[in-house]
Amino acid sequence: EPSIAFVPKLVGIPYFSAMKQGFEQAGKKFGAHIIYQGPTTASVSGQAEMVQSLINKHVTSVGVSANSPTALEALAKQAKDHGILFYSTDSQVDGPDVDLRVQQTSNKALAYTVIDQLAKAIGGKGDVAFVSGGPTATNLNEWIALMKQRIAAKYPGIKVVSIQYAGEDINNATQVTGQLLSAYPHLKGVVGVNSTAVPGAAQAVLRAGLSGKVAVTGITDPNSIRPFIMNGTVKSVVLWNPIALGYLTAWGIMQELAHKPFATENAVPGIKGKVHYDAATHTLLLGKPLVIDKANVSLNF
Amino acid sequence: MSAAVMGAPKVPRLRLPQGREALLLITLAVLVAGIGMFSHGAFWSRINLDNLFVSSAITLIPAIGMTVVMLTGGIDVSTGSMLGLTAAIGGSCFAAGWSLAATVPVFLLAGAGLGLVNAVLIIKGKIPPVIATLGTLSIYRMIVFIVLGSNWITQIPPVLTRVFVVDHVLWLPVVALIALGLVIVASLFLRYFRWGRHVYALGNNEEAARLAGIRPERIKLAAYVMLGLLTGFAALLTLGQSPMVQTSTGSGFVLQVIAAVVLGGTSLSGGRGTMAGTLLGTLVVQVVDDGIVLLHIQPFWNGVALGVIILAAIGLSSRRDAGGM
Amino acid sequence: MHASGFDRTRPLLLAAMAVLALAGFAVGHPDILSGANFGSMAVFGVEIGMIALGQTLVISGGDSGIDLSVGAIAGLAQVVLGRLLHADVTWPLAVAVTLGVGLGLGAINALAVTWLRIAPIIATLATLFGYAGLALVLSGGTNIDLTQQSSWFLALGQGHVLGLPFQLIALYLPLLAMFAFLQHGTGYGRALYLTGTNDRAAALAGLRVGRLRGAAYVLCGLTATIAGIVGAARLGTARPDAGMNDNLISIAIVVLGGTGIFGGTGSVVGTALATVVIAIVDYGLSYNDFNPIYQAGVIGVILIGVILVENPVLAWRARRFK
Amino acid sequence: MAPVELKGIVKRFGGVVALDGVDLTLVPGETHALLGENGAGKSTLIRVMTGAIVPDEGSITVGGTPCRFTHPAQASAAGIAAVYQEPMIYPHLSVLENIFAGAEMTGRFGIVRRGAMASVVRPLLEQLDLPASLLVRRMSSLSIGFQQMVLITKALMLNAQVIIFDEPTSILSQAETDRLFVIIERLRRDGRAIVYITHRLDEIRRIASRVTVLTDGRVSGTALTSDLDEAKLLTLMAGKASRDYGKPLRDRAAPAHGKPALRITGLTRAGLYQNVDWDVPAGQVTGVYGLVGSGRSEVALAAFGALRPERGTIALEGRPIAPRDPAEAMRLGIGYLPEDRKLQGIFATKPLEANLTAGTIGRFRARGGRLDFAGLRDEALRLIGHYRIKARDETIGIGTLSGGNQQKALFARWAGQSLKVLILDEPTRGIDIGTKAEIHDFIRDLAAGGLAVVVISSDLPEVLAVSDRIIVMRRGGVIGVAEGAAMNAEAILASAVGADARAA
Ligand SMILES: Nc1ncnc2c1ncn2[C@@H]1O[C@H](COP(=O)(O)OP(=O)(O)OP(=O)(O)O)[C@@H](O)[C@H]1O
Ligand SMILES: Nc1ncnc2c1ncn2[C@@H]1O[C@H](COP(=O)(O)OP(=O)(O)OP(=O)(O)O)[C@@H](O)[C@H]1O
Ligand SMILES: [Mg+2]
Ligand SMILES: [Mg+2]
Repeated sequence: EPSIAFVPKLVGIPYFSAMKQGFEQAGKKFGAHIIYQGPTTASVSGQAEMVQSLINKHVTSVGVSANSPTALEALAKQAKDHGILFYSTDSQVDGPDVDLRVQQTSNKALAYTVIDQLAKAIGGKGDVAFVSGGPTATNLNEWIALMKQRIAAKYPGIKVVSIQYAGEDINNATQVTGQLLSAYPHLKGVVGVNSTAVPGAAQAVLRAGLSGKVAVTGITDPNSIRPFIMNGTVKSVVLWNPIALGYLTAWGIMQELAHKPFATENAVPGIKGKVHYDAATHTLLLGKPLVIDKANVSLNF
Repeated sequence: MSAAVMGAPKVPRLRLPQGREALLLITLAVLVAGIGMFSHGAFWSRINLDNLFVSSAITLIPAIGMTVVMLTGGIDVSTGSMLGLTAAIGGSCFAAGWSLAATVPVFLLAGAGLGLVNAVLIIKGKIPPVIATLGTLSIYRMIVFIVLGSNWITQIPPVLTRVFVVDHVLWLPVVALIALGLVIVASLFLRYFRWGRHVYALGNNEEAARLAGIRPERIKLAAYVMLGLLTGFAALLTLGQSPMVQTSTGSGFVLQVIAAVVLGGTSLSGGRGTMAGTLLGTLVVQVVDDGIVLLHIQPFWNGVALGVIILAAIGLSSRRDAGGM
Repeated sequence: MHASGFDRTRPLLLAAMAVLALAGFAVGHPDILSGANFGSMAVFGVEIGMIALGQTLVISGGDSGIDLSVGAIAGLAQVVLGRLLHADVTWPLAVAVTLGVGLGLGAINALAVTWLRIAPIIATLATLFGYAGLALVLSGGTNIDLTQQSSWFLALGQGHVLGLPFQLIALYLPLLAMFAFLQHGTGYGRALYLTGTNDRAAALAGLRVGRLRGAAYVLCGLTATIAGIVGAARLGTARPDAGMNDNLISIAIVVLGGTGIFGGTGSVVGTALATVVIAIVDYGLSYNDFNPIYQAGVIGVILIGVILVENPVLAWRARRFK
Repeated sequence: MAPVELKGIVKRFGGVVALDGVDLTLVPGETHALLGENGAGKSTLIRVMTGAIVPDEGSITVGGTPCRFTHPAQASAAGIAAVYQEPMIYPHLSVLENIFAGAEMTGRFGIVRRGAMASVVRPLLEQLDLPASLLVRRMSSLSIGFQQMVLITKALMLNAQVIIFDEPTSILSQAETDRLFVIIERLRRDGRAIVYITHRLDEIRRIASRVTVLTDGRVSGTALTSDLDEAKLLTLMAGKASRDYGKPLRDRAAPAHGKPALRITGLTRAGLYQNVDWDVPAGQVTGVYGLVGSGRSEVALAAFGALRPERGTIALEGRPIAPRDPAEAMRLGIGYLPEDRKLQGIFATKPLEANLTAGTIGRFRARGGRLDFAGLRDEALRLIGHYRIKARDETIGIGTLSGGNQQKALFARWAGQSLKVLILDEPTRGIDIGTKAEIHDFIRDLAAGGLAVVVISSDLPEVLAVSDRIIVMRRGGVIGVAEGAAMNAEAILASAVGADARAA
């Protein structure tokens, strides 16, 4: 039985636990042993240490949701030299030594969807602010860039007045959003770029009694945002299905291990629709972003 | 080396008001005036003041306990993990559907219990406070992970937010009023009550205090347990501020608390410091943090500004004042 | 006790603990005793180990000495290095300039503590904010890719000498030797210990208390910078938040190594052994598939356990030999 | 009040037997002097009586009932109070709080009654001739002499039946000592039992009715003071040949005025000292006498670069200097032995060797920047031998030595260096009588070797014994300089205290 090791950005957060669930479902179905190990904070070094120990243990396959796109390139090469399959999923590793990448949805689609939701909520114009996680998180920064791009291209009435960083901490997000609300009295909307920023921002808006006056949206999971969707502070947020992402990753690895080449469009047992594969970058693409609102907020992840 | 080291009275070099409190008060006034002016009134908005008071209160409440602990010559660096763990324990009760009335004591007892663990390790185990609490810092955090698994708790009753944070009494959010009340009580206690004076005596010279019939163990025990209790209370308030328990809840918190206390003039070696100083220290840190967003400074400069302000504000006074050691 | 503060009890205890831990892990996974695994433990222990060397000096200098800015210095050093390399500065020059910057950052801490007389915990908390902020400003908040740099440079963190990691053989061990010599073999070391024990007495005995302590902060800045450079080379990436977790861990290692926080005691030898214990436990736990959340917890247990074991040992020794 | 009896008290510290079966009886209405060489076990005995340490063997009975003190509170409850040899102070608290720490007067709800405490202590201060304004001062802002007075006040405050003084006057000058004696005498007549430790033999005859001598942890004799003369005492104590203590050691009728080594003119620092002129010639011993708080230490600290003066000049061998720190002063050739042994002198947890060589580390450099450990050890052994420091070996922690031996070590640290000017602040504080004479010889030898020596002392006989000239200070100013025939006790004391104070 092959062993598939997954090193998330950090453990102890629901998002990666959901991915782990997907991995385990696929593991059971396709016959693989899943190892889930990760640092307790989103630390590059911690991640590298775990990948290294897994390589030394000669697992069949090891992969990450990377805290930095370049920092694990050397380890990817080392894995390859040891005949271990190296993959990245959710947040990618650069370089030629990554055997498989699995992407939840295209970054562009995700960022554009968020901005479209925002525009809908604020009527297409007004001042908005972004609250992000750590300032160095690669994928968050990329999403922010793409969101700005969408605003510039499609919503000239929207102005981004500030970008703040609150780390992976809901309390900080609440505090920073509170400060934004007083610093920019004409603020129309707040976009939370990571899973703690959205509920944090929503709480600040609710507390300031601005529910309905300042729109909150962003990228987060249904469990975290459910109370705020239920009480109407937040209309919709955007995500993908992390369980499916984990599942797809494990499936992809099993295909690689069995030396079965991917087609451009793949049927994956257990996933609805076709999964796209880009041969140039070795990337499997899960699908379109998922808009979560009152209708489907009961999803559990 | 300064005059005081040699056993002579201090002679100020600059004609500035004496004492850390006065200096902090001036710093605070300058900051508030500056930010108030350049933020086009945003500083004085209801939302901002509420925000400021709520976050100050949540730091201040454990800082009261930390001040007492540091006055005894100890320190507790596990406060952040303790806050996380009490939030996880109390949050689990909420998640299990317990009522508010049943859960509030859980927060307080859990906090006091964890403080007691620290106290026992330090007093009975004779482990130096930093080491003991560095140890429990990681152990408590581990237990947070075990309690939460990897699910964040979101079933926090909204009434917490309403009661502590949204509702106002006398222009102040309730939590700010509570914090202020606690500071006053603690301050009176330290200044006028026998036990309070024993805290200072102990921190000044433990051996002498022991010889004078003061029982250092009891005072230390009380101090750590009280810090735990207040941290438990702060955990409850944190959930009022933002209704979610994460595995990382409270990380980074302890530095903020210690910074406020030390900034307020409490000596790390014990025996010197006041509650008023702690109150002002807390406010200075929070106002600086607030001002950076209000003045539309690019957030990357946030840390730089905070660092420079602390160095400037404290350096100005410490240069003549810290020599007393 | 040695005149320069060396006490054998803690190092012996730590050495025993390292062997025990290793033996324990080997029961679960005998192949943990392979060269590759030792190499990996070394690679991950070395950077924090270097920082802990500098931290040992700072703490042993007394007056509640502590350097909370070490992690921020490591991060800022990486960013400075990254920017220089991207500006096509040759790597040896870039490394040299970065080391210079690191010394400067340490010197700022030294001035804040000894000249401005700010309590070290506050002074270095302030510089922690400041340095971390500067690292973000300089990097624009992003990681800097160094994977395409000279392989000679990358070898600083990825190379091998005699089959062992370059940074262990060529950097850490020489640094450890230097610091051990500095601390236990030179006048500086002894003067710093005396200062840590009683700074008034030291000043009145003609020791330059401020300079002695200041030098410790400068050296600490230097070790943090070297650790930052090695880290950047190891991962081929310069990250402004590289040292985020290093502050508390380095302090934990130092106190575990037997350095008292009131100054005047302890040894970098103890610190080095504590680093070994932590590296083994950290790596061994994940190698044995323990949930990573136990890693930190176990270190906490060790921290407390060592002293609980040591206290009776010391009491017994005092009874026997005094 | 019932008598206190100690029987067969044994206390060991590891290998050292500090007390080896001591019997002692304290009777109400008697002042009992405890004598003995440095390290004889006096302080240890005191700490046994106050419950600060628990003896290994032996019993204590108070009025016939056996007591086992395991905590100081118990001894305190049994009516035993002490002024310890090493001052036990709370540096950041006020004098009032220092006096009442642990025994605060409280009203309802445990509220501390500062006013009541102040009014209780004020009469006591008056008796000791201390200003009431002292009560609000921070303890750490007082000189060690004042601190000692505060601690004495504290012991009196407790109203104990047994009051123990462990070398209370080692840093007090004549006038303070006199006032203390008046009070002790009154307490004795009041029916208290007093234990008094000192190395000043003249004091014994003034106040003690009974003397017990300790030698190496054993009672070597007990007698009524009236039955003893000085020679007998000395023999009892150590078997040392008695010396003419208190008289000039050699004929110094007309000291040749050496060329001035240190000259201080018009030195002023508001509140501490004003317009101070010191003229310290090479090859001589210049004594500085004054009451506690007369500003002697502060002037010395200024010359040593540790405390910046506001005005005035300091000149070394004719060249003006302004040392910024002690290190610079030492490079220029000025040394200073501080008065506060515990806070300013010793590195308590460090070995004797490191303590002895702390000021000269720089001289012991071997190849490659390495410390010359063998050299350090040899130097330490030389100093230990030369200055007869009683210690197991040079590696022992200095903190475990007796007070007197710590002081000798500090003296040795400075005497062993080559300097131009050496200022000794209370150099024989706590040193036993036999050794004191030795130290005086050492001081004379240093001067004979060409060094300019300043001896600041509150011990008038000492100043008279070692000095070629004496500078008298009062309230931060120089009152006069006595030389030759003018160097007599009465005249110096009169000017130190001030004629008006004498008259009162
Ligand atoms: N805590 C301790 N640890 C080890 N040895 C000790 C300790 N306290 C005292 N001693 C030893 O006990 C002996 C008696 O010391 P003690 O302080 O009682 O002497 P003393 O008679 O008061 O001398 P002095 O006149 O110098 O004050 C000395 O040899 C001293 O070194
Ligand atoms: N009347 C007084 N009341 C209170 N404090 C006083 C008084 N006179 C002097 N002092 C304090 O005493 C200290 C001066 O003592 P200093 O050390 O200079 O005296 P000294 O002559 O060396 O005596 P000592 O033997 O105490 O060292 C200063 O701190 C001064 O403020
Ligand atoms: Mg003694
Ligand atoms: Mg003096």
